[in-house]
Amino acid sequence: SEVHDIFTTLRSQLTVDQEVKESLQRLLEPLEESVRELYTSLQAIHNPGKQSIHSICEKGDVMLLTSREKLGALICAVPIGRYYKFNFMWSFCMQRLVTCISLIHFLRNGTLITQVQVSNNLLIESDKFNLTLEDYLVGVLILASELSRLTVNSVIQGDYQRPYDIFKFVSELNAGFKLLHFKNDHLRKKYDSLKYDIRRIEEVVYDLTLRGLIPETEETKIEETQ
Amino acid sequence: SEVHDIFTTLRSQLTVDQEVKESLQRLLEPLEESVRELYTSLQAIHNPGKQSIHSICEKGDVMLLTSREKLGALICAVPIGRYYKFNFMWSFCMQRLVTCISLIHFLRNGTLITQVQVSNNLLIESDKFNLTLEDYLVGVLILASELSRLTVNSVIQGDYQRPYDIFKFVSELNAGFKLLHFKNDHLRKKYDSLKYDIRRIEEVVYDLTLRGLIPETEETKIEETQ
Amino acid sequence: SEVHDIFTTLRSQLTVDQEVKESLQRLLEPLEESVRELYTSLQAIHNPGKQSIHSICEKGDVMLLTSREKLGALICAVPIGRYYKFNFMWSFCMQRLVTCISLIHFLRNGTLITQVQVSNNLLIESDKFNLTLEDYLVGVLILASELSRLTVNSVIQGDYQRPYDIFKFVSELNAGFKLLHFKNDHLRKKYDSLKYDIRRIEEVVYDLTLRGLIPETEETKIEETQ
Amino acid sequence: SEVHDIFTTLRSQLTVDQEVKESLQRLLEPLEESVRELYTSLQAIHNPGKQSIHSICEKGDVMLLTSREKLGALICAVPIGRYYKFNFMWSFCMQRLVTCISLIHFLRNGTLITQVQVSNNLLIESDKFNLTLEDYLVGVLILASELSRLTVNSVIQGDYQRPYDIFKFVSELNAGFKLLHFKNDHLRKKYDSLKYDIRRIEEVVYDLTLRGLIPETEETKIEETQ
Amino acid sequence: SEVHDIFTTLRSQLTVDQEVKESLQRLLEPLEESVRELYTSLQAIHNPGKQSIHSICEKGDVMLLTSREKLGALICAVPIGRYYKFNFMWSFCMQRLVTCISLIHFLRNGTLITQVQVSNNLLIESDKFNLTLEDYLVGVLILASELSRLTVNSVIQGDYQRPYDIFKFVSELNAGFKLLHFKNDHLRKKYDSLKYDIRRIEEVVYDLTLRGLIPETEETKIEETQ
Amino acid sequence: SEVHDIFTTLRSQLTVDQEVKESLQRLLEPLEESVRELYTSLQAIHNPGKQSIHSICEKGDVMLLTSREKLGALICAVPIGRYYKFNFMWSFCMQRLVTCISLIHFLRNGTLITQVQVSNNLLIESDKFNLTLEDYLVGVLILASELSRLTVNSVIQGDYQRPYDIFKFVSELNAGFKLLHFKNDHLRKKYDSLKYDIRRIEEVVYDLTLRGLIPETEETKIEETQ
Amino acid sequence: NISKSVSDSIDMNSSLMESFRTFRADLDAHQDKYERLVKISRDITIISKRIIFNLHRCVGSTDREAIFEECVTKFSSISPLISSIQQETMDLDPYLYARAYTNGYQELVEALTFYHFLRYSSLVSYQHLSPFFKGTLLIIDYVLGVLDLTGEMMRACISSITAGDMDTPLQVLSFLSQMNLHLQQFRPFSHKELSNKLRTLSTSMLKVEKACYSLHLRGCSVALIAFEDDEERDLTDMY
Amino acid sequence: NISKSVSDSIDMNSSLMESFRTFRADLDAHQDKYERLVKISRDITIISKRIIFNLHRCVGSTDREAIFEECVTKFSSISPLISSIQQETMDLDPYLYARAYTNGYQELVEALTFYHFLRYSSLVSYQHLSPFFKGTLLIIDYVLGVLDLTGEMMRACISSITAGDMDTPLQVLSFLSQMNLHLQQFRPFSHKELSNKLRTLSTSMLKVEKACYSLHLRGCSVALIAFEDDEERDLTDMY
Ligand SMILES: [Mn+2]
Ligand SMILES: [Mn+2]
Repeated sequence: SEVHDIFTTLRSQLTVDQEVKESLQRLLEPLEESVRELYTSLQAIHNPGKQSIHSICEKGDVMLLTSREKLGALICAVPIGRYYKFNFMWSFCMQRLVTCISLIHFLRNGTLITQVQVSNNLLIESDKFNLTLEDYLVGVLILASELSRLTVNSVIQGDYQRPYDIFKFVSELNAGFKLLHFKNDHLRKKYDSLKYDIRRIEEVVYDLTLRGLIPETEETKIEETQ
Repeated sequence: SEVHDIFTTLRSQLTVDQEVKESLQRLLEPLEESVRELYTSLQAIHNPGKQSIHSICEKGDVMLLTSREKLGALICAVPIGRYYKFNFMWSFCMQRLVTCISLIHFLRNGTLITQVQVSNNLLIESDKFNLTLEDYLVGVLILASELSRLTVNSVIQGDYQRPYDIFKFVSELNAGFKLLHFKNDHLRKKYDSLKYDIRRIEEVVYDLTLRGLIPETEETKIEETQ
Repeated sequence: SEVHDIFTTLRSQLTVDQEVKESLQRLLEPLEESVRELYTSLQAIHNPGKQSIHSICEKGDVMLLTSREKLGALICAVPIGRYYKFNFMWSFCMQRLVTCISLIHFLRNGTLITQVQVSNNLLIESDKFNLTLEDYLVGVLILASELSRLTVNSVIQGDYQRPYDIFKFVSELNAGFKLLHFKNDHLRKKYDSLKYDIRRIEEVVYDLTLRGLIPETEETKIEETQ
Repeated sequence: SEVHDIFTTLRSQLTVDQEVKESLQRLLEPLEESVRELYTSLQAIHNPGKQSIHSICEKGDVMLLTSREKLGALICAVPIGRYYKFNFMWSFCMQRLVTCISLIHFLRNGTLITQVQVSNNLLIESDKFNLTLEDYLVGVLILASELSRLTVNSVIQGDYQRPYDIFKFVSELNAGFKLLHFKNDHLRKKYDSLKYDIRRIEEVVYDLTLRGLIPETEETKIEETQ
Repeated sequence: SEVHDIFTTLRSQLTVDQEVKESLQRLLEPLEESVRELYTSLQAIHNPGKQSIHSICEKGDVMLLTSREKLGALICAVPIGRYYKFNFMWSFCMQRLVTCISLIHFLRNGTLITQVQVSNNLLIESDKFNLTLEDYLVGVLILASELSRLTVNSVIQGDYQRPYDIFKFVSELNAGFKLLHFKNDHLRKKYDSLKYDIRRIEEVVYDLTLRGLIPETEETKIEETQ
Repeated sequence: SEVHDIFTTLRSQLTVDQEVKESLQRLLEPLEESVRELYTSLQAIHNPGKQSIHSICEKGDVMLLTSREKLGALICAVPIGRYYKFNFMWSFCMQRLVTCISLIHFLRNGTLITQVQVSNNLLIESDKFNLTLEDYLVGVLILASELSRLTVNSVIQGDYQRPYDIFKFVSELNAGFKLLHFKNDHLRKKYDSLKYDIRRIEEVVYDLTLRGLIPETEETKIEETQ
Repeated sequence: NISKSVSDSIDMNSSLMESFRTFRADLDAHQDKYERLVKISRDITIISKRIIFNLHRCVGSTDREAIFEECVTKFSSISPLISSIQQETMDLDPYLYARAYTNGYQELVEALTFYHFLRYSSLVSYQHLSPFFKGTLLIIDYVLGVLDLTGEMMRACISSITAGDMDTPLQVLSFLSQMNLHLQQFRPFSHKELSNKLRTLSTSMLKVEKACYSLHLRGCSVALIAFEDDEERDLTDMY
Repeated sequence: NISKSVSDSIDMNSSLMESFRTFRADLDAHQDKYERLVKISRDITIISKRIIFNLHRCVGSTDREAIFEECVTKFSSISPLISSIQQETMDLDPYLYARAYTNGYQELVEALTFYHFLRYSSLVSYQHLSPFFKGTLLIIDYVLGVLDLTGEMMRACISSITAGDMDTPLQVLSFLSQMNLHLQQFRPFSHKELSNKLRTLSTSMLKVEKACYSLHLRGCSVALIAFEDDEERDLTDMY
């Protein structure tokens, strides 16, 4: 019947859609695996033992090679013009990548890596695949959370300079985020956590200041931040 | 500072995004209003009073003019290549439109309107805006629900032919849907309701058959359906 | 460290477990597909058109060949002694199979197929894989539901004998289920639906009796049931 | 009738199943009672008053005798080959036992007890009954939670060494868990709590370090952990 | 300590409560079993086969002996003055008993058994245990539901008198219930369903009247039933 | 028809309400924007850099001009006598305004601004619009929270006087709040957090006292602040 | 001890403490008034519910007037309660305490409109009800009460068929379908209670349709009887 | 019309109708009593809540006795309410209406035990409270009230630190940990409200532990000062 014909056509359409989704899923899994390993290896900064922060970053660079490759395979498979139909699938993964890359960047340079730099680092061609603004921002907020924890662990390891550096950096981040105006959404909720992170960092800096554990050249440095 | 510059750039990006979304929202509201009115006016089929089904459909045609116009304005505002970023916003609206258009079509022709015909009816240019397969299917499932209710109301109005027509049509729809294979998602849940709709229609046809309220040429017609 | 060694061991254990589960999942999918097709094709009894019930059953037999084969592959992969660790995965599938097989059996013989007969039909070797009692019973309850719907559709198709046969059969089923005593669980909930199914069948038989639409030899037949 | 006979057979089968389950339930209750008492008595570590940790552990040993005996009775009653049909019943109980046994072990030796050691401690013969990997891991995660609370309470009691020991131990645990890769399930959710536990422990160690409340030989000890 | 004493006392009191509850639960189970059997055996009225309604009632009487005995044991165990602490446990059971006893009574006498008569029948001593008004009323509403089904089955069995008797009886019941004011509770919900039961009965009576299947001495008989 | 007239009237009335609400919403958004900017600019007290507290307050005054103007527009649009129908919409906004105004007031005068003073500051005409007591109190509680954070940051900036002033001020606030009886609502929850805020402040003061970092003329200064 | 000395130095008679004492008085007065209104509302609810049950006795009854008179008496017993609410809320923003007595008012609207529907076969408007409430009735409470009314209409429809009343069902169907069409257009107003009750209205609507359907089919059995042609009789007197 | 004739033939004075009239009276009386009890319970709740807020003023106050006396007066104002409950439920199974006033009673137990704890530093037992309730207090309401008390103890603990009271926190810690150990053993009793409150107790416990932890560390800062050795001073007078 006529109805039968209509549905036969629809069936083939539906099958194509589902196959695209499944193939993307299959390509996503190794990417997730590699990002998880990268993230885990960077966690060593909180309890570095005999490793230096420097060597942890270098190890991260090596692991990024794999992630970049797996991401490349995924990007190839995304159908043109339908990026936003599927991007919820790898959103979590992209956020984590932003966190890892911006963490390494901060530990080396003490600055914030830009959205474009992250895209370049990941070799993302922007016409069919892109790092969304939301994922970049969420990734940066998770970075702030990691750094908040790092202040505590730095003090445990006897490093009194890093908390001040982080204080300066996250204060700037906080000021930056205040320029943005989020509607009530996922991002806003994440952003609320920044307030707690910054208070925690302030408390650590307070403890150090009160005890005079200010690194020698600190006076000048604080001056500059402001 | 450097961070400040990065965020100033991000702010303008974010603002653009939010403005697009808000302008779409503003264009969506009159569309929703017109679709709600269209839908409500078609509801009169269940209790037509002195109106004929024919005149209800004609009234529907007139109201569709407005919906088509409002939809046109919305389509113009959707940024190219980002259709899937926003389509969740008007998904509900498109489903309702499919239901209304396919209901009018069925009442006039007794057949199922195709996805392409609905698109044409709505003057949708497929390169930047399209009627998704999911929305088309959900709209058709809601049509089946409306028709199921209509069998009962037809009998109240003394029309014994329409239930048989609906029985034939929804049986074919049911067979059609069985050709598709849904993963566990929103569509599958909607599809489950079709089972109840069809049982309800069967009961009405049963009641009519039992009481010999078969329309004259029915014997032949049922024959043909199968 | 010591803890590290412990977790390395645990990791390999966990990996093995997850691989077993994934391989079972991969084998389950084609089984589910084939059972869905079998079930859909049997649905034709409600609206057979020019097909005879006889030919629908024969078509079912053919499709069962595939299901049996897919199930065989799954059975091979279940690790010995851990059947109950995974059986929740294919429970739904087994119930559907019971419904299909017992439906074909009823349509041909008018009797209930036993749990053992279903197992044999499916070539299940009982030492490592079995058809659980719960799945058999749930499958039979779904059969009653299908038959309840079939009474209505039989009358539509002008067959007044089948409703009486089903009435007799489901009454016996109901008496049988009353011998069992379910604790408050999934099965009990399904069993509650039997009450509605039987009432529906009674209503149809009432309608036929009231109108004297009793098949000729019915008097005797009803006598026998009791 | 034939159907009657089938159900009579099923009834006896069902009755056997239910009796097994009920007898297991009856044997489980005293086990649960004894585990609850054991767990409560170990809770005294958080506010030991005049008791020493040593004596709390010894009291735990005595109470374990009862648990072991009750568990033995349960194990005897589990039907061979159907362990996984029932193990959801005592899963919670086994997790608690793992927590208690591993807590005593840690307080005495400062190390992690292995899954095999716990099984041996509980006299579990692995052919028909076993401590599942999931239960062992959940039990260990609850241990981490208890230890996290213990760091705070140790400080209240003026014991500044224990927090460092716990810090070292839970850091290793955390590294261990990172070797595992959980799918989205119950375990993953529990595992998320470990992040909070470890942050809490870090904060305590931070407070102590900052105030110079480092136990004498601590410098060396921290060195070794890493 | 004082706190210790207070809580030890409390715990022993609550434990006593718990034990009372458990012992009541143990006594309740055989009662439930016997009531279920009684109820199931009375279900035979819907499909009596060669049994007479008379003999079904007599069989019911015999089964009631067991229920009465089991209830007696339960009553003995209920602590004086705390009936309402536990009565939610046997509420369902009492409702079913009311249904069974009032069904037998109606089948024999065509009248409604009173709350006091049910209590006497069950040998309930009102000082420590009683049949609550709610349970009596719910039981009677379930009776109406059973009778509604019985009208349909009476016609199937060729008994055209019983539907009239039931209609007369349930109409009077309905008039009684209309006098009551309910809260939005379980009772109200059950009462709402009475409307549907009576409508079904009335439809059957209407069908019979329409077909002239009124028993000859109808006017007189209705008179007699009252 | 009558029903038609009734509902047409109702609908137009409700539509008017809806339109009022929407127009209020439109006027609220710029107010919220300006309050957010005001609040953000005052946040600079925590990390003032080269700005003086004095200049931050002055900047706040300027920004308040905008808020006052936006609020004025909103007030004009609120229908007389229906303030409490809509006030949930700007409740959050009013609380923030109270916090900002009372913060500036405290920083300048060291005292609590009264509810009437805030109303005057905001040019609220009390007949159709008012600052509710709840919003005033919540705003003041958020002030306490800000001040708690400010004590920590004051120390970081080497200002040891402010913590004492804040402690004195919040202690008095706390004594005031202790006089009130709350329901279990939002206000109560906020009030509970006051305990933690004041404890943190007290800890800072304690830390300073312990280290002899009491500003010389402390006794006198506290006197003066009041 | 600095904490001690600070807390001791607090002047319990400062203007700050004075204003907090005023706050306490205000908060307490507000809470007390709210409690009093809740109690009145509960009283109104219980009387209204009983009136509704009484009104259902009208269906199929020969003595409707007596029941109506009884209801009128009960309605007048509610009047003083409304006066109390009016006095408590006089000169206040009507929305300030509306939440305290919305339940009672909705139930009362339901009772009043149900009474009116059964007695005069029409829907009483907000304007007509308002005086009974001495001007304290909010439109939203009227709408919510009318939505509850549809549930009672549905119940009355089902009962009336049994009671041999063939007009009420179709009257209810016509009323409900009009109300449904109008009320469903209220949907865009985001109001949780309203949305819930609109969903219930849809269900009631379907129940009434089903009832009218079988009522219609029963009439059509005439055709069937003719078709069966073994039981021909004059059925005109059956109606 | 058979329906009509059957419904007309119903004897409204039959014994069946008579017994339903009795049922109506019984159901109405039950409902009315329940409503009266709910109202009394709400009154008790509001007074008790206010007493609890007053009691928190004791923390760090120099005039505890005055506050206690005020509370005693308020408690005696509750006494007549309890008498009303006692009269309403006299000679009845105490569990029949318990649900109507459980909220009020729990709040009152919370207020009474909190008063007792602050004044006499001890927990008042069920046996000691019972007379105040004229024998109408159920054990479960006592337990639930005491569980609420732990929340107030936690609040008092946090405040007392700020107020420079160094003893109360440790006293609360000791009380709470004893109560926690005992109460957590109640878990197996399946009682939803009880389980919820036990979960809250765990949270309160952790908060008190955290508070005592920082109180302890502040004492230990002495060590830090020594360690820093540039600020050696006699700190004994700081306590
Ligand atoms: Mn109602
Ligand atoms: Mn409380």
